[in-house]
Amino acid sequence: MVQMALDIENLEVSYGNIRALKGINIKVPPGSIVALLGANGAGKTTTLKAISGIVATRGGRIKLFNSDITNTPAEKITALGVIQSPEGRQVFPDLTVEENLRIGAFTVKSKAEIKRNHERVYKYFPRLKEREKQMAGTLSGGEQQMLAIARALMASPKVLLLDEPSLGLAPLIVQNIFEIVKEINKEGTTILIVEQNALQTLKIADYAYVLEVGEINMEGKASELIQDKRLIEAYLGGH
Amino acid sequence: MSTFLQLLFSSLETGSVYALAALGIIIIFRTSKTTNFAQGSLGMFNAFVATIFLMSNNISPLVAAVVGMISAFTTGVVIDLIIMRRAKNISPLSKQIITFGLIMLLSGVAPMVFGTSPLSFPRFIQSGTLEMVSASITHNAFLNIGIGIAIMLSLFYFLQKTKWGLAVRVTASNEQTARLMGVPTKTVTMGAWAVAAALGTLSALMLAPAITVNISMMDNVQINALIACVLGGFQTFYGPVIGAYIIGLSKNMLVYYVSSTWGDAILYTLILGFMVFRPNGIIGKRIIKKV
Amino acid sequence: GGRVETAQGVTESTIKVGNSAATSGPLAPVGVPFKAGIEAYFKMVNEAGGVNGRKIEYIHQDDEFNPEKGKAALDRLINDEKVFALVGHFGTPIVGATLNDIKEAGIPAVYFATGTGILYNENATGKDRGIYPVQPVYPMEGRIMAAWAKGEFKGSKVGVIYTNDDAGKDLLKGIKQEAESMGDLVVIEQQVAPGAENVSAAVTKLKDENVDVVIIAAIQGTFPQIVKELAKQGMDKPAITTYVNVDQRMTEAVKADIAGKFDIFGNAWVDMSKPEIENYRKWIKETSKEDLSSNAYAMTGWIAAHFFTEGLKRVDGDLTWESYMNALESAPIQNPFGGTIDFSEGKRLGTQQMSLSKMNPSAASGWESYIGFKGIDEILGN
Amino acid sequence: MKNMINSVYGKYILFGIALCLTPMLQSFGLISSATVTIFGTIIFYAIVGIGLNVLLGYSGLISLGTAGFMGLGAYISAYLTNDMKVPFIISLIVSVTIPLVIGLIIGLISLRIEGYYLAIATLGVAEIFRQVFIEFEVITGGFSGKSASYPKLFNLIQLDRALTFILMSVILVIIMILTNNFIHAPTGRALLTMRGSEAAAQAMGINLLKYKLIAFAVATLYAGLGGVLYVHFIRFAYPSTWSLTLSLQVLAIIVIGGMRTISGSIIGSFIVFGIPELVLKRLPVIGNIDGLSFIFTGILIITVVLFYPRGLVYFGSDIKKAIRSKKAADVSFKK
Amino acid sequence: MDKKKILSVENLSIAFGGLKAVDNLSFSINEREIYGLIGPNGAGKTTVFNCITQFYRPNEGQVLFTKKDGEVLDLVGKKTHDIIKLGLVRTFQNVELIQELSLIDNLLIGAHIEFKTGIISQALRLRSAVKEETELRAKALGILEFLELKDKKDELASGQPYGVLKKIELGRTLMGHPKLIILDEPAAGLNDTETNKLADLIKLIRDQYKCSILLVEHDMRLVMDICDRICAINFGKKLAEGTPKEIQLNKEVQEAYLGKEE
Ligand SMILES: Nc1ncnc2c1ncn2[C@@H]1O[C@H](COP(=O)(O)OP(=O)(O)OP(=O)(O)O)[C@@H](O)[C@H]1O
Ligand SMILES: Nc1ncnc2c1ncn2[C@@H]1O[C@H](COP(=O)(O)OP(=O)(O)OP(=O)(O)O)[C@@H](O)[C@H]1O
Ligand SMILES: CC(C)C[C@H](N)C(=O)O
Ligand SMILES: [Mg+2]
Ligand SMILES: [Mg+2]
Repeated sequence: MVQMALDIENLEVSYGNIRALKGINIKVPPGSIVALLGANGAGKTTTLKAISGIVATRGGRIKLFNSDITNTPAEKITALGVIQSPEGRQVFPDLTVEENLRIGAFTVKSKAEIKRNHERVYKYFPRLKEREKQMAGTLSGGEQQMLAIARALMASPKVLLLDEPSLGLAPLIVQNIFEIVKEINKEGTTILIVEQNALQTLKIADYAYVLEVGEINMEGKASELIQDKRLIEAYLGGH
Repeated sequence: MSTFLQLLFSSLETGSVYALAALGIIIIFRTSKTTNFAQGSLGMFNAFVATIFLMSNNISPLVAAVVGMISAFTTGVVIDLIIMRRAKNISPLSKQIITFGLIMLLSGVAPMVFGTSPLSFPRFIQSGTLEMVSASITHNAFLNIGIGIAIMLSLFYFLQKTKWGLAVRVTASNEQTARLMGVPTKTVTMGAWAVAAALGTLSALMLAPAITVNISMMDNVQINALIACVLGGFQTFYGPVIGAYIIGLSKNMLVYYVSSTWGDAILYTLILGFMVFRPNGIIGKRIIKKV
Repeated sequence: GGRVETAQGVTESTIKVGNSAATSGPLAPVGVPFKAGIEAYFKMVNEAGGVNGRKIEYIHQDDEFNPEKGKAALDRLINDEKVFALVGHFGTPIVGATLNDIKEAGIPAVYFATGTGILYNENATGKDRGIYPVQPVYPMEGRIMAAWAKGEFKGSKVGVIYTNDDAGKDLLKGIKQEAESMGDLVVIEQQVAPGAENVSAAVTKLKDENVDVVIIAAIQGTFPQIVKELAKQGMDKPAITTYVNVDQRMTEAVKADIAGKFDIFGNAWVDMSKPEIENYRKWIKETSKEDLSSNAYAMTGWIAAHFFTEGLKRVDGDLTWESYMNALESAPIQNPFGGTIDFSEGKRLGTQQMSLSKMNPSAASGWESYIGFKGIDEILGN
Repeated sequence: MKNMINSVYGKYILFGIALCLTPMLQSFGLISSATVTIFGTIIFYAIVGIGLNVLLGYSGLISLGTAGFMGLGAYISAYLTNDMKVPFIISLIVSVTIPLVIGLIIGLISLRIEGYYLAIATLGVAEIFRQVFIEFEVITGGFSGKSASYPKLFNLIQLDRALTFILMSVILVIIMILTNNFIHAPTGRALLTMRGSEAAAQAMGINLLKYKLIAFAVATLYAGLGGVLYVHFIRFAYPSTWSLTLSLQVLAIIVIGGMRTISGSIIGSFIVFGIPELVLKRLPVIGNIDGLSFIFTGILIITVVLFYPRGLVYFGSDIKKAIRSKKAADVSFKK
Repeated sequence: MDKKKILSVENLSIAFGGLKAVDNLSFSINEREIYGLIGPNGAGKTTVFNCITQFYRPNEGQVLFTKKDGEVLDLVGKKTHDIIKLGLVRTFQNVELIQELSLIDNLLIGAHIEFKTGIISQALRLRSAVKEETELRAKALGILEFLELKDKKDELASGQPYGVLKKIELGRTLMGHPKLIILDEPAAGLNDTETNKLADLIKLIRDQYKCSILLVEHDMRLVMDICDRICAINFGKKLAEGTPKEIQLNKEVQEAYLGKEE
């Protein structure tokens, strides 16, 4: 069998007595783009948090290239190259844009590589270069979103977890984002993406899972799901 | 003139004492978002350790100081391991109360282990004064001021120039996200407590020769160090240090030139007034939350 | 509460007495030895068969030098433990908070470990009668200090460094009062915080004023702090300090610094050269692990117990508060380490006479006696 | 009766009645006299705690000046009743008004100074008060301390300790009820909103200044009141009492007892000021080891904060939950 | 112009340091109109909102608002907390609700200015205080029903899914007597189905509360669907104004913002 970049088996997570995830299975092949869709409160963010090790799992296993990383400390998981751009931006408001990017590259050893990443993200998001010295807290919503994504890219991720990357971005930028995702995926980065913007996501994804209140109730090749009546009814607002 | 020099140098000496304590407080604040009220008590406790060690086997006070700081370092680590680490996801305020609990704990344990009598800790340099324009300044004073400044400079280098400085700042700003960046926040926090305790101890030992080692020796220092932090601002590491020296100096000047009775009160009033115009201290700038 | 007529705390074979003293917290360095002194004395008494066949049972409460706790502690002693008398009630805030309750209860209280002025009373009657201070009150001691400064050291300008706490301020009061009445003694005062990190400004001030005698009205850690600063700034005038500092630990703390630069004199009401010291040292060893052989606070504890016991010895027949107080007042009582104290006709003046001792690192106790016990008039030679 | 127990008021009043009985219990020798004194201290610190709880828990403003304001109330009332011979009631009103006014001034400052800066600024204020308490001997008695007497109501009823205790209990219950009323009303919500999001507060028409002033007024008023009761129950005030340590102890009260709850402040006060004296120091043998109560209290505070970060008020309910879920488990097990 | 203006922004400018976030911008909103403000990230939309509601003080320009009695006044310089009293209410780009309050209490905050009693009468539970509390609670309950959240009324805000929070923030604006409601990215984080529901809800609000609505949104389907008129801005300057159709076809807007249609 092929070795999975991420292999999630019967993952369970609870917040107190709220069961956010009730044993889900997700496989992310290396070099692929996998989408995770679902309504509000379905458990998408929770899944990503569990993978990154910032919420404790109740049950199940998470494997990264066949090595078990269940309940490994978050910083270790990051050091292994699993990088997340979290929900709600989570930029450091009292650090400048530039400092935010530098801390993003905390796990990167080589100065040269950091420099390369810097140039790269500034190429993707010229706005951030203009705002280098501005406190991240005073950036506009969209600018903060760009910063969050850029910060994740600074760490030269092996596996990139994106939680609603297009949130609050202008249509033009949204298109760019999906371009960028495709591009870095081509360069070999495996990507697990959570999005509300199902249609566009499915266009770039290889495979997709649909979460419903803590359970996978649909999965399949993106190209097929995009035709799927039920999915269209449920999440694409019957367009 | 001579008087002024006399005051200036003894103020600088006290300033260093405040500064080291304040630096400890700010380091904890920057990693745990909590004001450490036990900073002084930690210093007091390990000052006792150093003194007992000095008494039991006769060595130079400098060596004893090193021993004290090592034991302080350990105390810090232990405190982090068995208390602060468990307190990760409780409010900064509750953490403050924990540090208050620490004060009670330390000031209860100290007399049991070290006895109730005040002990005396010698100067690092026993004797020798330097006469400048009929003001006599001890060599020890110079040493203290020197040590203080040296330690602070090296810390600043570490915190400003290395990526760990940034790591410390983000740990306070948002612990969870910091870990997502790969920052080992546990280690950072533990280091902070260890270093803070050591700094507190050094400041206690600089003070000790003057007022003996006793359980309330650091009470005033604790308060002035806290005030130094607001005067200098919580956002930078050097702000509180500057604040500390300003307080050390102006205290003395006010007492001498204005009133020995009201000196401190006047100082605090001035600082309050200043705060109204510069709410985030000399250095700090206001962080605007954008909506 | 309420007035109790029959003597509580007394049985055929025992008498229960007690006090509350800070044996933890900042004042523990004073409270712990003080308590040990009391225990030592009672141990001696009890092993000699007690007083008139009754053994003395001493109970202690720790109040941490905190008024509310002192209040509760006293409550416990009088109403719950039902002690016969208070022996060596400790500390200004505690005594201040409880003095009224003590008076209302009408219970005899012998010896107060504080110099607070509120105990001083020239003719105590009724409720005030049961209060028997022994230790010199700070204002009185202050007056004596002023007297030494003029009478002994022929000073005309005295510099006072005082802490802003009870000790410092009450002493200053006394000094100024006496200087006032003597007329030709100028007082230069400088305040420092208790345990101040820096007293250089105060000292420099005195140097500028070139005073010819210094009075150090500060106890605990502040005393060595001031002495060291004086030495550092090359002060060469004699210095006088309170009895509270006449203790070998203080000598220890400063001897390296003064090294013959100037002399420090301690006002003393406890004269360690008296033979009683042997007795004291024998018993204190048995009660405390710490070496208190020359500890001034422990000795004051010893004295407290002594005064209580002396009164007790005098009572024959049934023991009531009334009979005990009569006994205390029937004749002056000899302080084993000093002068006598007379409680008759409502005199509640505490110690009126003090001796002067001189700091001397080579002496066992760190101090040697310099001038014997004198009252103010004697000192001033009129 | 049943619904009496269920209503909040009912609970408070029953609690008050129970408190008032303690002096009786003592006269029957059921509890010791010292215990009553200690309960007394618990009461006035609880009142101060409730005030700080409104300030900190609801408006989110931290103050380390509590002790200073207590002292202020204490000295003023002692001076007025003793030296000025002002009737107790009037003295009470004056002695809580003055701290309140100063509180308002600090409230003004709090518009500019925030968070820890404010906390330590207020600490500075308390230090200034301390110096004033020491120096203004005519009013405060300086370091000889200031004596006061048990309250005398309407210049005719002279209370004794037991009656003073009952008076304090009544005041406590009144405070509890009033506070409960306005925090579960627009005022309480406005304070919480201000704490949660100043932006949202302003957008919803909440005047930040007004509510910061209210919060400080309540806190300093209750602190002053606590001080007045202190001085007329302990009948003495001493400068070193009004220290940072005391302010931190009051802070500990509300953290340990539970933020944003009234009963929390009472539980907290009992833990911080009751347990050491009533339990720790009375333990056989170890009870009389000097300083042990410090250590115990320290450990107690730390453990509670660690394992009950929300405060001990929830202890009871959590136990109930635990039992219930256990029952449920058993039931399902039987099936 | 036959329609009555409710709000007109005139020559509004504000700069942060060197950066001109809003640059001499003018537009106006008619009564009962749903008006859209669009533009690239960092164009200055939120800043415009902050200037209207006086969170920021504009450097230049006027914000003219028509009060209930028809009088027109300039909001610039008014106290932030007085704005809502005129019937001008807003939501925030990142939800600003009170975590430790229940959903219904969060709504009641929206009614803060409706409460007339002070702390004293509340503390004493005077009849007046009790009365207004019960009345406004009833109103809040009504709105929860309207939002289909009645069954969640006593749940705390913390831990609620994003969609619910967004709805509550919307509901909070209805507790007063809104004349103009300002919404900053109401659909962000909602999926398409939820967005459609939201669209209907907004229209419903406009009709039921007879008020105008000004909204910023990047979800073009929503904007084009519900807005009567749209203003597109870039670098704080106006690019174009007009009906959804006009805007969609505007070349500049496409380049700067929409990107190629697909
Ligand atoms: N910190 C928390 N405490 C309690 N419950 C939580 C917490 N975080 C999430 N939940 C609950 O867990 C469930 C899943 O939440 P999650 O954020 O993973 O959903 P999601 O798919 O990311 O939703 P959205 O699309 O809104 O981001 C929801 O019911 C939510 O209410
Ligand atoms: N307080 C501030 N200090 C400095 N710059 C600021 C401040 N507030 C906003 N800005 C800048 O002004 C510009 C406009 O910000 P604004 O939030 O209005 O953009 P926006 O149109 O709302 O963008 P988005 O659609 O991403 O929310 C941004 O470039 C932002 O960086
Ligand atoms: C030193 C102690 C015995 C007395 C203390 N200074 C007091 O008066 O409270
Ligand atoms: Mg999510
Ligand atoms: Mg915006």
